[in-house]
Amino acid sequence: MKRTVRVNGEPVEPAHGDVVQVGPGVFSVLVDGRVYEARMEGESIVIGGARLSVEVEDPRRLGGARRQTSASGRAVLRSTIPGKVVRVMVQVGQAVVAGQGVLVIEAMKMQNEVKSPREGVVTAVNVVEHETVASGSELVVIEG
Amino acid sequence: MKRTVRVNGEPVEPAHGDVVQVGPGVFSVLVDGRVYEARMEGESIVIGGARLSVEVEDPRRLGGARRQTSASGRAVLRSTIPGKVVRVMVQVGQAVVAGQGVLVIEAMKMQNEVKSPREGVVTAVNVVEHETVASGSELVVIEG
Amino acid sequence: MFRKVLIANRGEIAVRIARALREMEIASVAVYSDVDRASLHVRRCDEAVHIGAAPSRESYLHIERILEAARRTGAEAIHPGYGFLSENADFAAACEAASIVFIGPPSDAIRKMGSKTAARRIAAAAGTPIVPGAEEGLRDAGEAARVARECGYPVMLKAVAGGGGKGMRRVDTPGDLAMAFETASSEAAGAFGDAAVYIEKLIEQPRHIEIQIIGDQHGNMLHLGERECSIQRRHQKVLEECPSALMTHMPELRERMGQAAISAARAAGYYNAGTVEFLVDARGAFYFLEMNTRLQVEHPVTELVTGVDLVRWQIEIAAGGRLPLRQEQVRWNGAAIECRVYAEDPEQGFFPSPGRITHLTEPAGPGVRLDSGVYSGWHVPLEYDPMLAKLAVWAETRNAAAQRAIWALGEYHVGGIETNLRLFPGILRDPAFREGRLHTGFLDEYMARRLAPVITEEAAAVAAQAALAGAAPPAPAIGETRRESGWRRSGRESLLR
Amino acid sequence: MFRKVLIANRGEIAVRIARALREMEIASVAVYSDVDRASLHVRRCDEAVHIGAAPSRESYLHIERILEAARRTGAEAIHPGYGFLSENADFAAACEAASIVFIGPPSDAIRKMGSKTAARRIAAAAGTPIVPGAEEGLRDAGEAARVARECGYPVMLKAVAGGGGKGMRRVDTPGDLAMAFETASSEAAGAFGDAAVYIEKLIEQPRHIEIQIIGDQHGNMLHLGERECSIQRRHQKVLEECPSALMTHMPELRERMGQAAISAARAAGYYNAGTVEFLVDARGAFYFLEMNTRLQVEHPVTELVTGVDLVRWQIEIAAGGRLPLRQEQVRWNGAAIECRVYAEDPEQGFFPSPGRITHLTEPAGPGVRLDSGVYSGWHVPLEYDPMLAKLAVWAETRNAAAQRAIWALGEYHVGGIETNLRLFPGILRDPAFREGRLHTGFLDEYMARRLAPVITEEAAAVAAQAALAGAAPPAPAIGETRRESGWRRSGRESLLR
Repeated sequence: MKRTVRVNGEPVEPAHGDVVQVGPGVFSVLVDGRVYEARMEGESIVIGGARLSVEVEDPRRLGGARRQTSASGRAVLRSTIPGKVVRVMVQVGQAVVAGQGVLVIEAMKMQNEVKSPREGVVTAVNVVEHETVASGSELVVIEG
Repeated sequence: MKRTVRVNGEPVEPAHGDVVQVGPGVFSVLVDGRVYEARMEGESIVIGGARLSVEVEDPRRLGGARRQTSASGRAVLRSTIPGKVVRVMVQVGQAVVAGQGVLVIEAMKMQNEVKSPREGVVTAVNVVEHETVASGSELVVIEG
Repeated sequence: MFRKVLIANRGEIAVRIARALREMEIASVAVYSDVDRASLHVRRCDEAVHIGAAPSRESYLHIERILEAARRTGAEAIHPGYGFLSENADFAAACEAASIVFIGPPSDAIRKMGSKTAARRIAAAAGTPIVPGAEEGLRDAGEAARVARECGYPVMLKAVAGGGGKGMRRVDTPGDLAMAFETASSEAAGAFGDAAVYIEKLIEQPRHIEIQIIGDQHGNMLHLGERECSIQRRHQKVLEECPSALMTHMPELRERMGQAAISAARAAGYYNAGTVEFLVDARGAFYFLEMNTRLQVEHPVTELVTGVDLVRWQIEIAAGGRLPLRQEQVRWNGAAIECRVYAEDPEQGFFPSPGRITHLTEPAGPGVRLDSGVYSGWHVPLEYDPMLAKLAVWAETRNAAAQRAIWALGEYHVGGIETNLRLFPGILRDPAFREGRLHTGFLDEYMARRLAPVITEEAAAVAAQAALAGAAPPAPAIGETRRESGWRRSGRESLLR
Repeated sequence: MFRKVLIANRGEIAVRIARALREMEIASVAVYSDVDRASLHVRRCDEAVHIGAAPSRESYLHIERILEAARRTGAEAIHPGYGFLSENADFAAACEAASIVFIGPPSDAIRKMGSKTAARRIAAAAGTPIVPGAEEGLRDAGEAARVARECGYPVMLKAVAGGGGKGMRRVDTPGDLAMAFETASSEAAGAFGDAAVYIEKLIEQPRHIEIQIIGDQHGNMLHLGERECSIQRRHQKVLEECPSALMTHMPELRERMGQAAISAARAAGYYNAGTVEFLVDARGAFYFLEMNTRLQVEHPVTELVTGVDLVRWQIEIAAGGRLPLRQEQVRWNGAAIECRVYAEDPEQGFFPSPGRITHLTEPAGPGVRLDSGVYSGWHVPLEYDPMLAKLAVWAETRNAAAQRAIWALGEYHVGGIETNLRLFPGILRDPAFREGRLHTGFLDEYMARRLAPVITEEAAAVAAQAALAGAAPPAPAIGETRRESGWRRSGRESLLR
């Protein structure tokens, strides 16, 4: 079964290296004698200090979630930890650029600005200011 | 289900400590505020630098194999690695004491004397000199 | 010497102290909250006492419960670590009242140095330079001009009631002062309902450099040199070093700052370990900032360079011991750099990332020291500071230490949660860092100028191949076709044990 | 400086060298046999070349394949590590012929020092003391008496053809010599068909102490002091230290032995790192034993105490660099102890125990250096030396270092295979060890006198409880009744990832 793989949104022909699993989610890959180590971390693969978002066509393993950080499509911003929304800086329909602050969450005694991962339009704002959110809550959806 | 536990061959009333698993086969146990860490290593439990052989009545997990190193019953001496038997020092029917040399195996360029774990009588010698043995082979059985 | 010591802390520093106690053959008592039963610091102690719920005020900040744990276990002394109760004068006093030795300075010294304004006054009286200026509001532009002249330009006008930049004005020349004073005053009035502003000398691109001091109860005190702590984010230190690159240009500065730190500490009646923080300008002029009356997070860089075991010395001093060295015997060898490893995502505004550590590979080897408070399988709780570990390296030179830190970081892998580990290699390779051109604004500037890591076509292809390998259905449970696939199967099995 | 270096080795030393190369920004090339594809040294290099089957002679000892790998990858130099080809003069010469730099001494020096008798002659000619005696057979009791008088009593009579104790006789006084000579001769004749015996001065309870030397290609050479290596089993070192406790009683001995080592090395035309081994008696008399013309396994203890990065220096010297220090600039600080961690079972006659590492917890923290060649999930192959790692610690004093090693060992856990880790704490606590009363027979004596660890009733009860917990059926996949059981379930899940 030939499966398409996208790396940072672009289709990529997989290498034909010698792959060995050397730990949970850790692969040692030799390509023409060059040594690589690829670590699956959350929704990305880390290789040589760089973090790449990788989508495999097969939806069972690496689909879905991957989309969230890819360069186009639908980005769902979620809260990674429980916290309190202290400020919402966007509204539905608003255009945002990559890196633009979207809202501020307070957690672990720190205020943290959640930024848009890319350019797009806000299609949903699911929280209001002063609301307490659980880990994994959908906060804002950006499409573009 | 109340199960009998033997430690180094003696029945022991299990502690009623607070047990937390902190790794594969590793347990942190608090007994009256004292901290213990028990590690299951092969057929024993290591605790505070001491190695204890432990048998649980339940045969699914800790039976069988445990018997091999316990103070009474049947001890099966096995080769832990592939090697060559260079000398057999006992024969069937011979009485042996704990620590007595039983045979010599050569492996990884070293000659190693396999010793009886305890007192007993040799009931089987399953190898001959110069024989090559695989890992896990039954070499000698001692009962007593 | 004590027979038993309670550690009133958690995380890596509690592990650090437990190791020192083991080394000294002193029994150690951990305390733990509801969420810390399985924490590493509990596993590394001889005894452990549950002291309450997860929120710090019900456990690690609860003075009475900690004292009760000490009494119940017969601990003769308490080491507070850093954070939590370590700079709480009431706690130190409560220990003293309970005849339990507080491993740190006397409560009185904590109290004196705990107030920033009192500390400033004590330091100034002891002859330690402070940032020139007036802490009280200025009557008018005329008084402002007089104070500014005393401080020397440039100066900052700051709102007495203020914060967040409102009512702040930089003034570079006397001619600009009157206008700036009026603007700052009206801005302050508008923002805070209080027009009062004060003046402070502006230290341009200051370094944050601190001096480690340590004194015994017999009147001996020495300094162990400086730590360069300029790489900060929101006043949170991120990477620290010893020595400071500044000292290589100004070799006499260490001793001058060291003596200034000792003077300030002596004036407060200090003993045990403490740290005096300074702002230092590019010409080596230094100004007392505050004193931390406890062990510092970044103490390992001093230990690596001086060979002194600060925690051991703390305990020995608390037990009445004398300093084993005189000032002239202290030596600084090589260079050390520490990276603070946090459970936070540098790509998401350093958002905290608690959760379960599903995989952990820790660096080791020549010159690598890791002070970690976590292990594989452990859940990083969200109730406390998200620092996981401190990776410190030592090498013969600063450049070698930076290179060493880079490979050590490359070997470090924390799976399951986000960490700031990938932030450091870029800093360590940054030309301004390598040249030692540091100041407290360094990190913000670096974050703005840093480049995304280069992703080669081959790396992308390897990532694609690894993704396919990771997405492949598990290998059959029996039968190996080649060694590698057998490894994979067995690796999985072994992890199931 | 080189742009690319091949590492002709495996295991922890290959990892050590790869780290040094990373630090120096030199590309590293690993070589690996069939069973080493997943080995740590491959993972830690930039490139890797498969060189053959598992048996060393088809891979790590195969000169042509290693040179071919270097040529193919464009490596300009080869670091041989220790063992394998590191002391093979033919390999060094083949590198020289192929214009690939051998990171080590010239092939000629390896050849000279490779023959024990030639090395002895070179050392003696250079004025380095050797064990007095005659290496050739003695004609009669009369000649024996003359040689014995020259050596000084006690002496050993040894069979020229011999080994294993046959034909060996200790003689304490001249009056016993004639009788002993006859007995030894006839025993030798019976055992080996050759009656020839020779005499060697008996060094009673000798220490095995070695001196690290290092020289550049410009005629500079210095010593980095001694390593105490007396704790051995079957001539295999088990635990090494720097400094030797002997030097604390005889502070001038280090310099005398150091200069003797330098003389011997200079006489052989040596450069790069090397080690001169000596037997040393209780009065500090020392005798040249042999020279190891390579990096030593136990080099970390010297690095910890002197601050020198020996591998880095080796590479810089091979590239034509000069020694960065003069002898008088070398400093020895504190004390370091190294424990060699083997996959072997001390309770079963040190039987090797290869296999899969199912769980690995490695020690870290202040003063702890771990040079490891393994990781969790990796299979220790049975084809090679079963050394897994070296745990070295540094502390201000020898006693503190011993205490530090004890807690570090306590944190070290290798699951799935047997190791000798539990051998060390007893040695480190042994009063004779603490007093520094070491000699090459120490370990055998210790093994005979050591006590089984005390097992308290409570520990036994805890073991029983843990066994029950380990034997319990897995917790249900959903639903937590309390935090701990939730941990257990989730821990299991996370390990399944």
